Amino acid sequence: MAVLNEEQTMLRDMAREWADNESPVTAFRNMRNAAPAEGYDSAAWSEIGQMGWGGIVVPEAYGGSDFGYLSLGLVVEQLGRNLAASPLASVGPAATAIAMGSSDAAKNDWLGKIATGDAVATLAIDEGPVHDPATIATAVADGKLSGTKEFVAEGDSADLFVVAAADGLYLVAGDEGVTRHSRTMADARSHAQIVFDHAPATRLGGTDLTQKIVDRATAVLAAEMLGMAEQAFAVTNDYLKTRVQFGQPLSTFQALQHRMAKQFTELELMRSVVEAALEAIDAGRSDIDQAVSLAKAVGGETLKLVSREMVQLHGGIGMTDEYDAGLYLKRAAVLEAMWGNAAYHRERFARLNDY
Amino acid sequence: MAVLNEEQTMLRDMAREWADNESPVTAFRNMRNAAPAEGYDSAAWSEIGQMGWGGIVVPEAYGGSDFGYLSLGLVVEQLGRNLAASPLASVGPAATAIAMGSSDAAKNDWLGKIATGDAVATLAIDEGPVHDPATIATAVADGKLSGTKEFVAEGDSADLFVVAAADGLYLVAGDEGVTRHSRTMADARSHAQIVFDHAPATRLGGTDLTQKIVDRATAVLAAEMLGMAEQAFAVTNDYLKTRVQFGQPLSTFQALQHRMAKQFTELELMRSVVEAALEAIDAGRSDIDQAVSLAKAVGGETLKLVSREMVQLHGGIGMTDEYDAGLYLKRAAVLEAMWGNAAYHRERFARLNDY
Amino acid sequence: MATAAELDAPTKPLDTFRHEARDWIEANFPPALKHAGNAMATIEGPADESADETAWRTAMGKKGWGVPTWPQQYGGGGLTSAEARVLNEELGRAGAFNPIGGMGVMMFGPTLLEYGTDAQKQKYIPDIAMGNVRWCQGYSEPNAGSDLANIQTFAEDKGDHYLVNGQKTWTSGGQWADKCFALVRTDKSQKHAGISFLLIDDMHAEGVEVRPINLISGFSPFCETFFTNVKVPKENLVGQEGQGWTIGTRLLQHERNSLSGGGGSAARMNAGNGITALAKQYRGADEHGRIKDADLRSRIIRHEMDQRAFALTLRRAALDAKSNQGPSAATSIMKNVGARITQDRAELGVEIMGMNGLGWEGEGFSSEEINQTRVWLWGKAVSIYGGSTEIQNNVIAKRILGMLDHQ
Amino acid sequence: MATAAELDAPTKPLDTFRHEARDWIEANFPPALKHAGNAMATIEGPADESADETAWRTAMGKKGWGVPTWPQQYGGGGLTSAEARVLNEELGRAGAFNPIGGMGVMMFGPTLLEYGTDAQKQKYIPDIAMGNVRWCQGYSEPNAGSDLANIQTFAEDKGDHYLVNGQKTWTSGGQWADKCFALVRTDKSQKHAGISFLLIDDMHAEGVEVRPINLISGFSPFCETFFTNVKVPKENLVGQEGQGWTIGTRLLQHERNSLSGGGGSAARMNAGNGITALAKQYRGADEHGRIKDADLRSRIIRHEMDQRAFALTLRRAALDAKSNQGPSAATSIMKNVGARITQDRAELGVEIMGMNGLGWEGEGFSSEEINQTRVWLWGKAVSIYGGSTEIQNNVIAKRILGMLDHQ
Repeated sequence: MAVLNEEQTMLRDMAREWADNESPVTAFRNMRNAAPAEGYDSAAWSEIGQMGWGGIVVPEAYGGSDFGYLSLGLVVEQLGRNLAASPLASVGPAATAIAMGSSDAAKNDWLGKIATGDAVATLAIDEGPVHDPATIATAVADGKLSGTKEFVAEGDSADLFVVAAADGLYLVAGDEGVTRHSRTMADARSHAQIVFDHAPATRLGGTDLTQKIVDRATAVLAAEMLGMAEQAFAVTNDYLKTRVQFGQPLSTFQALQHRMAKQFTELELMRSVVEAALEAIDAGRSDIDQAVSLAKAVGGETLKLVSREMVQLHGGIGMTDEYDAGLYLKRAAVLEAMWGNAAYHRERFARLNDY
Repeated sequence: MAVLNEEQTMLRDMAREWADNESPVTAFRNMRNAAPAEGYDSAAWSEIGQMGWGGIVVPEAYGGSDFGYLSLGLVVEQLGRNLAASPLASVGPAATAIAMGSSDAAKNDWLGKIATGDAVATLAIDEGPVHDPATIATAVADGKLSGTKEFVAEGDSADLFVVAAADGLYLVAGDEGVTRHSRTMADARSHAQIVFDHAPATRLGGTDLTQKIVDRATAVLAAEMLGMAEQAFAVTNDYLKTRVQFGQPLSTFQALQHRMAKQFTELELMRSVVEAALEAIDAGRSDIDQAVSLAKAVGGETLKLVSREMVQLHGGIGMTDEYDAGLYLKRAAVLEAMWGNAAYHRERFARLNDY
Repeated sequence: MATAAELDAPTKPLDTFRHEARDWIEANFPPALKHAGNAMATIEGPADESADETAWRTAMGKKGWGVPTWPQQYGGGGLTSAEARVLNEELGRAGAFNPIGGMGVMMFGPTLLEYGTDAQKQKYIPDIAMGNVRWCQGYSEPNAGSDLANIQTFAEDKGDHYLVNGQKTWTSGGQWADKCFALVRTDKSQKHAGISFLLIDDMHAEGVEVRPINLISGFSPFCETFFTNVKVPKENLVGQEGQGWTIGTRLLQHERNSLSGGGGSAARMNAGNGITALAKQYRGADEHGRIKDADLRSRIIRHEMDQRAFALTLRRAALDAKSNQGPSAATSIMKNVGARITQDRAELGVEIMGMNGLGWEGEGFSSEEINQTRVWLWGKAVSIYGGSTEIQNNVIAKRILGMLDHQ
Repeated sequence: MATAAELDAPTKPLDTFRHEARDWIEANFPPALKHAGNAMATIEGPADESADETAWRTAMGKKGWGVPTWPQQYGGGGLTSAEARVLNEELGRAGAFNPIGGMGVMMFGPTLLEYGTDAQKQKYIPDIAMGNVRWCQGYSEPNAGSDLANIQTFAEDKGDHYLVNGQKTWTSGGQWADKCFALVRTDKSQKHAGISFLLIDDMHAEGVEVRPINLISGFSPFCETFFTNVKVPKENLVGQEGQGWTIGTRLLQHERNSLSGGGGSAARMNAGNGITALAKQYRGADEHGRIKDADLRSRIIRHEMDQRAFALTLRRAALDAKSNQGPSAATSIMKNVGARITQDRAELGVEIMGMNGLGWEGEGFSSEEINQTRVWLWGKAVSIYGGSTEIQNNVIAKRILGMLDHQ
């Protein structure tokens, strides 16, 4: 655990308590089964808005608390533990895009609403099934943006899109020139295709801003992955203590003990790299890119390990939809693919370090 | 175990018996401590010669038995089990180079002596610390060969060298123009630097022959590695059964049991790929190159696993020179580096398969 | 695994048989079915059978060639293994397939032929040979998974019949099955020796309730099965009371062999450049034609080599079995290596396709992509069922270390 | 691990202390030793000490700054942890080093300060503080490795003294040691409670025989030590009879912390592009300046990231310890991760250098190459000593699963 200040400790504890009481995994199941058009738990989102988490990275001048990314990560980690279906991980970086952006109008129009949860903002970056910021074709001419974005988280219902074009980052608000195509994915969350056809767009900044925002989104995603890995491990750990085979709890079998020890070891390393990425952002360090790639790559491999072991160590029931293992497995795979998988970030890290 | 004919079964059983009775690991230790200039066990080599193993891949017309590479591999595997310090793995492929080569004089002069063990032939291919047949600079002009070869197995005492030049394979016999520089390596075997300076050379064939011979040498090396891996595993297995800690044999600890099961699993795969490479050579298949790269890469990783686990699972005494674990570890590392390591052969396999 | 029968001399010259088989297939195989799959052999439940399919199944059934090496007196083909191989080659040559499969053929039939009475064989085998009846397996229970001998389903002795009560789980195809072979407890005072092997004739009888289990892949090929006061006549006991563990584990050998065969077919299915082509299609190739992502490529290479090593090991084990060297040590590793390769391949497939490899249903994804998601998820079961990877490792360890701290 | 003392207020303003330390170092540190290593701190045995080295050790010893936080009454520096950090920074700034180390400083001293009598501290601590005496550790025995509590070396009660008989092994630096702290058995009827912590004053006394163990790396830093009727006065018992296991495991915590520190220093040593540069030097770079062998490169990247993650974890644990959050959960993983990184790095180094990375001695190899071979082999010990990887995994499992099937 990073060393937290008082605000951060309170925020984390509050988020953990809220997630455990108000947003357990059953809440995700209910959302999945109800399959609302927006693809998230809107009642929970409204509570999140009231608690002000939408404004954790919004400047105080615009109604936010400006606690920073470590704080946002702590909250998203707690939500990730229970697979809470919330747009928070998208909203935060999108808000930062507006806050760091060059449009005062955008700040005035949107940051306040985002901070209170009254507007859902998201990022529309990728144009294919694999993260590849180097091949963006979306273009803007005369203030109108055109292009097709794939797998836009919360795209089914977002009020405003922070969109990557070839020459930088733009804000598209409202439905003019925007067509949404829903996608049903393994994690039962919203990942829509968004077609922009001469949608009115406000410029926020250049491609450097795009990269900054994607790095922030990746770090927050890594925090969600950390929460998931933690909880997947904890659930498996508890299961091994209670499941009896051959007359003894599975937890007494040394081969399984050592596999749990291995996972625990990797989890500790994962916590370090994820927290370091969030802290690097808050500190405005020059190596945020490296810290983020380290977090996504190392964290991604750890979540992969832990979520696969969760299924295997649960045995047959781990294969049933009734148990939670499959839910963690599916969400883990989707997050692994988002914003570049482990291999992508290993390569990026290597290039940044001239390996 | 490949399906063997009667001759092969007899040969294997005889080699196993000989190695266990006449060439146990203590024989290698004695050789290492005595450090003879030739770097192998010359008394044992003389017995090997009398048994005719030098002629296993020598055509019958020249006094060999022409049993083929599976047979040679079976024998070398048995020698490898006990780390027998014998030049056989070098002699066989060198004999094939002469037998496949274009010089009848070379065949008449040398194959008979090789078959009886009266001449030690070896390969001089690499010119640096890493196997790289594409960068050979050794050149021949007017029947005189010049170039420096590194890490020539049995180079300290070999009677004749099968030498790779840029334009193909040559035979250099005798000491004219040949200077030997001994190298003391971790495995305590002979790996000399040989400087050829206008040494009289007989042409055997082009670079295609070079590749054929290196593939054969690699397959035989893989057989030695198989024998080593088998025995390293068996010794560890026996140790776990006898070593008591916490009041019970180590073999009863499930975490160790599963690690042994993992090694056993990899060993079975290793046996398959090594035997398949030897069989491919005997069958004259068109994909010998692939089969050999598969054997060296998969086998190399397995021997690496088994030899490292041998040290770890022996605990402290595995670190002592008194126990055999270190001997297997050191020889394994040298063989891993010879004729291309696992990464080299993975890449070669991939290119051959257009991955 | 080849059996000793494979070394038997064929009853007639193989060439003669080959021609006979070829002619018969040509006369009977409906051309419309050429290169179609065999719906019945899959675990996914029955597709509606077309008229052609019915005709083909009936023809093969009557001929006995769905179970070619089983005795003719019970409706089998009475062929030698060599002839059966020839038959299989000829089916392949004609683009045909064996329409008769399932658990009756793969597991229950061979076991009953070994342990059943003549009356039992007469009663059950011909229907299996005709492909008329689907069997399911009543083995696992909620508290008897890896520890199978812990089953509690009780068959109470009521004189001329047993009264069966209990819960089974992982009943493969239970919702489609007609009959069930089950392990039941006839003696509560002994663990292994209290188990018997019992046949439930009607899965639709009163007291039998079947609930499909929804899996993470979205499929439901397995069921929970509840037996409440189900009457089973005593003649449905196979072997003696208390012999169930012996018979039941013998049946598991047939299962494991068919799973290794599954591994083999996986190895064949996966052969070639499938995953490499997929990687180049989705992720591009570099200027030398290599898979562009070097990190991904290095893992694909290892996977392909692992698979090649596995295929060679299957071949080696088959050759060992055919020669007089006895069962190969390699057979003990097949299940785990097959599972690892299947799962690695699915993981690579998902990784290559990126977000497209995680589509669940509906628009935006090709059927291959949806299939990739489902196969990946379903594949997580192969290291769990039929003896988990952990249990297989225990078995291997017992073999090599000669002892275990349990079992 | 930081202790509560780290949070103590310094006795004087740190800036004042910093200037005092800087001035003293400038006045006392022999410039010829600038950036030299500390021979005494290594396990490889003593080098001959130069006059400058003796002068520096004596100066630091008299000042008490070799053990800066130990009490002044026993020859320590009496500094707060904050001051000790400043001292360390100033030593680094001047290119100097702490010349006083070894097992007395790292393990025995802290333990004796905690459990010893005042007389024992007066007798032993000042010599450790001066760097005058080398201690070795008499713990492991041939049949008590991972199962340390199984030690059999017996200290028989002879009234005013013990008579010690038995065999120790892995006695680090036994051939160079003056004294030995040992676990001995004073009661054969109890396992843990029969163990006592005893000090052997003279490793050169009659009845003490020390045989160096030749390791696979060619080094002999450890010994077998035989005690035959060695008389040890009763005042050399630390704590009570039977308290040896408690005291001994406390000492192991100091060892483990110093090994984690070793991990930390390994992380620092390994930082930067060392292995990458080595790979480019030996194996070349491609046209984009990347390590040419893509397969090797992908493994180097993973290793470098693993190491980075470890360094961040060490930092996190240190920060946790300094704050009021208590010891971090992360400390339990340090030993294993440190060992894995050290060994992976050595394996990569050997692989990169090819045959040159396996030179043993003599011509044809640079000293870096010979060193690579030796470091690789020696490094195999780091997952064995100080609690093997397997024992550490048991400890972690006990922590997370709350039970174990042994220990």
